[in-house]
Amino acid sequence: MTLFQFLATTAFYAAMLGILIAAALCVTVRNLFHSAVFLAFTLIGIAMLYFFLQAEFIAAMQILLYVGAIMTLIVFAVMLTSRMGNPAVPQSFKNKKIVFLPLGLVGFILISAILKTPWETSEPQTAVNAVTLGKALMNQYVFPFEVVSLVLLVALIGAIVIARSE
Amino acid sequence: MYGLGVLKGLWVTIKNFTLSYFTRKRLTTVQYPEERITLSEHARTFPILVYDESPDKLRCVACEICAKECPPKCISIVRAQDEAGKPLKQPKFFDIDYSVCMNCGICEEVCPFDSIYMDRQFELSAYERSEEFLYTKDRLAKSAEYFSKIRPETAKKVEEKRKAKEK
Amino acid sequence: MLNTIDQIFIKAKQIILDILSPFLPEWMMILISIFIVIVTLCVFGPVVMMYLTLLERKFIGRMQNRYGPNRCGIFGLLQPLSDGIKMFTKEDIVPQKADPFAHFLGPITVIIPSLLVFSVIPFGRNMIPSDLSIGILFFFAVASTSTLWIFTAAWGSRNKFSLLGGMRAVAQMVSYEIPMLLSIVPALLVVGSFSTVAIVNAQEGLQWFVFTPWGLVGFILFFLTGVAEVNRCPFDLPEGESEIIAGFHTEYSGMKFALFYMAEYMNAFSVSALVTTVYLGGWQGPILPSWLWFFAKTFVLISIMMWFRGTFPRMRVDQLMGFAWRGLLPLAFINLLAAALWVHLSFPLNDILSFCILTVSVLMIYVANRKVAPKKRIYKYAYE
Amino acid sequence: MNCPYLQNMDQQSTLDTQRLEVSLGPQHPSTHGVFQMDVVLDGEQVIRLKPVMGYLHRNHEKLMENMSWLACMPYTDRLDYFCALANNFSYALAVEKLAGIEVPERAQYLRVIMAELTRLINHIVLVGFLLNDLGAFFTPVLYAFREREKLLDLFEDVTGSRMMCNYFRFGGVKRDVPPDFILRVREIVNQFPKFLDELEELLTHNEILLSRCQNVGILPKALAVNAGITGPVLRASGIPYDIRKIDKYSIYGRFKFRVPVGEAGDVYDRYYVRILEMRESLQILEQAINEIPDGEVISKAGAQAAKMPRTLKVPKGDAYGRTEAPKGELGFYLVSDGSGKPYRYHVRAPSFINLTVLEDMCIGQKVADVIIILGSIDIVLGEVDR
Repeated sequence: MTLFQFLATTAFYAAMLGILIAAALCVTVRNLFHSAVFLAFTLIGIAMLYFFLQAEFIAAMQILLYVGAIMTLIVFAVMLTSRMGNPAVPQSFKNKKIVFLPLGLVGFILISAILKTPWETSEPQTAVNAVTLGKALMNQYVFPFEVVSLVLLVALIGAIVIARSE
Repeated sequence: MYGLGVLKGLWVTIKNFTLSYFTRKRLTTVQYPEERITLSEHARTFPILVYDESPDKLRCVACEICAKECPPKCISIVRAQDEAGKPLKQPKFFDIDYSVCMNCGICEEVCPFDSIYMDRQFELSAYERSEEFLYTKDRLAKSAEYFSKIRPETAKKVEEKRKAKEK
Repeated sequence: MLNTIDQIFIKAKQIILDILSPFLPEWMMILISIFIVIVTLCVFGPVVMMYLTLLERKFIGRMQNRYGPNRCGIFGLLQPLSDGIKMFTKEDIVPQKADPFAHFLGPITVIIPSLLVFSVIPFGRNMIPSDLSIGILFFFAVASTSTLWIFTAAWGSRNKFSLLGGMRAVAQMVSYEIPMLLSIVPALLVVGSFSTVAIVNAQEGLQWFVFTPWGLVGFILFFLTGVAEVNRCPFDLPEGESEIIAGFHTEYSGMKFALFYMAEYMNAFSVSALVTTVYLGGWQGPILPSWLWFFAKTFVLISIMMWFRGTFPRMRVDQLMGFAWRGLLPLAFINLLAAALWVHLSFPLNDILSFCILTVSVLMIYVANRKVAPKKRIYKYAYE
Repeated sequence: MNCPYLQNMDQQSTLDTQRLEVSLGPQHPSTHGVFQMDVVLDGEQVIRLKPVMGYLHRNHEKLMENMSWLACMPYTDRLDYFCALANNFSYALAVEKLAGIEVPERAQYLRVIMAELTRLINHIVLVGFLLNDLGAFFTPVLYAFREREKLLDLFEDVTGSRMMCNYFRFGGVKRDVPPDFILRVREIVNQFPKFLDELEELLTHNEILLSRCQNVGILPKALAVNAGITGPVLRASGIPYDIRKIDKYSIYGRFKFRVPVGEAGDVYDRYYVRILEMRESLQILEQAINEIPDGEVISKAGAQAAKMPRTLKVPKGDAYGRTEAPKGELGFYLVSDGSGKPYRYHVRAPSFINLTVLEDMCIGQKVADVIIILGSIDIVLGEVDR
């Protein structure tokens, strides 16, 4: 186990730990805007995981789409809904204690399922990079590709119709 | 055509850029402390008192016309008295508050005895506002040679007028 | 001889490694070589930024018939140093009502993308910090996050002007990202890979992409959208001084403001570097060493950006959006079509065909926006 | 910032974003001085705008009530500190009308030359600062300042001070001009059009400027007339009202010059009408230099009043003297009760009155437009707040 593998695995686990912390903070923090920022950090953490697994194209797409576009949307939504005046939106959450019961239950089920399934860790047959993805999209999966673009088109037109009414 | 105006604008700025290396007309900065602009004859900043021979024999006779006529009332004069209490024809105190004076030059016009004129000195910064800008008589007094150095023509005219009056 | 000058930086790094190798274990050597590259980038970034500010102030100064800074150092060369010291010593005020976490987070997260982006730019022949197979995509992925961080800074400082600036920044950067990506796609289409080194190698000798019809249109498109993406004049609405004071960085002072200032200039440098890489043949050039060519082209593009700053007034928000959606986006799509045709057909036909497609489309877009375009007026005189 | 005035907001529609109350406060980079606008914004759109003035109130009019007539003259320089000589002109005219003092020919010509040079300064500085509000990073302002320096040096040689000239006296001017004055003015008049052409080449057909300024902040004719707007702002809305042509005060009747008139009344018209006005002022200067006679520069009574201000007897009564200052009709209404001091001294400041229509022009415009509309009205706070 040369030093590099050791460094690589520790970095990998560090990234995972970072994601967990950011996700936990994103849920628990009181200020709406802070949780949006922590969500962005979790997404970037996931992109770092992809980098470590040499799936660079997916990592770049993850950052470009999630953090670049969707997070901006979420932050806009956060800004427009909460009253701009006061800093934190009050979250009323009286009885914190009883939440641990369902949480524990769900956690137990998940962990047991993870431990039981046989993860086969074989090398991926074809190196997944932009070129192979592009060919697959255009050859085998051209139909779903077109349907998705149709859905996006409908969403676009819907947005314009709503905005135009003002 | 749509984009032409934008290009002409770019042309003007780059022309100014290149020409600034060749003609002084396009590079008008005067490096102040090293180079200085020569002020003209009539440039005026703050009033000074002119004396002929010695600083304590001012031309001023303390008639207080300038104190009355000064718009912001920044001149204050106290007439001198000899021991017997008879008022003399010169000021005991004559101070101008330079921080109040707005260098309008009216005192110079109304003074019948050619004693108060506008100086050209503008670098008068000080650390303290109240005392340092209250110019007393001795700080105001400037010799006639200094006056004729900074304002040659007016000094010449004043000399002819004084000679004519003495005759 | 020429080759040694060309590879001078790689040789220097090799010399350092050779000196150190007897003393350190083998795995440490790899870390050190990576470390050298990172240190040079982190030093190179701020130094470029400092002297870009000086270049801009002197260049615009001369445009305005004045000298520009010439008091610190001989020709004002120490001016960036004194600016840096001033930024260090200035008090760092956090407004009382501001949201401390977002206010603190703003400048840090704005500077990270502008530094990360340097890692995929080929500064010279095999002088690229990390040759990713998805170079261009990595550049855009990281650059697109800065929208979010600028908005964090605007929202964190809890001030009405920075809020307006933040909203404008997000609207502008989102709507200029699409034409920017699309103006790059023709070059990728021709080269066939994302990696910046492959793009530069495809432009051998003097066959820069800018001399092809679709390349010229792509170059102009990419340069304009790059200027908008970096918030420089005439698209500098997010920090419109005259309207909303300093936009998203109104409430920042001291070192935090210096980070914003540095991020802006480093982004300007990296966008012009990318434009040179993709359309002006990166470090390809006849005689001079490769990195000299690269820096010469990048500085020409940066001085054009500064030239814009000295000349143009600012666009209004809705005109800016109109320009992006009605002007640049359709042109980008048609340019993509023209490039596809160019690749498909043989030599004489493809240039002519793509050239006339592009000219026709530019005229059509111009006619379509005729109604919006302002008209010239003639004025009457009374009391003739 | 919840200022009480804007509290009673009408009901917001469902899709509306929350209204933003911004005070483009006294400390704002482009309010040309200490001037505040409380703006209610819906996104970028302006819904309501309330100008707040008075930050630079120096009690000018009350102050003048215990100053002698001559002592008021240097204070008029400080009203609109960009064109001191234009203020002196209308104050001198008002007092001469009240006291019935004649002005010799040469002094009339010198007054017209000085007034028109001040108009040049005011208009190029305005164009420069309007472009600065539009975002052009100081380039037009510095070109304007390059030309203004030449004129200010000329003022320094003639009047003694660059901006606070205090050069006009009742019955003429304070002192005759230096011998090379006519040469220098001629050189400026020949060289100025070249500068104007270069400025126009940089600005007038610049597409960004055209699209930013056209159809923005439109001032309809009727509103302009009813609100008592005067000066280039009125002429840009299409009404050819120029006091130099109507009153023909001093010797303006002898000069042949035209008055440019816009039609849309938006920011672009106000900008371009001022550039055309500068060209007309150059025509006036041309004719004035050629026809200026020799002779005394101040009448006998005027000289005596300047030398001994106490002896100036202003009969009981009132008078209103007005001139076409670069910003509009600048009028002085003086009431004298026979003592050496004015009983009532009122200044009709054009900037103050032109400011009253700011809200009507800004409703419905964007935030960025509010700044350039304010810039295009050309206000100077010294004159607004007095």
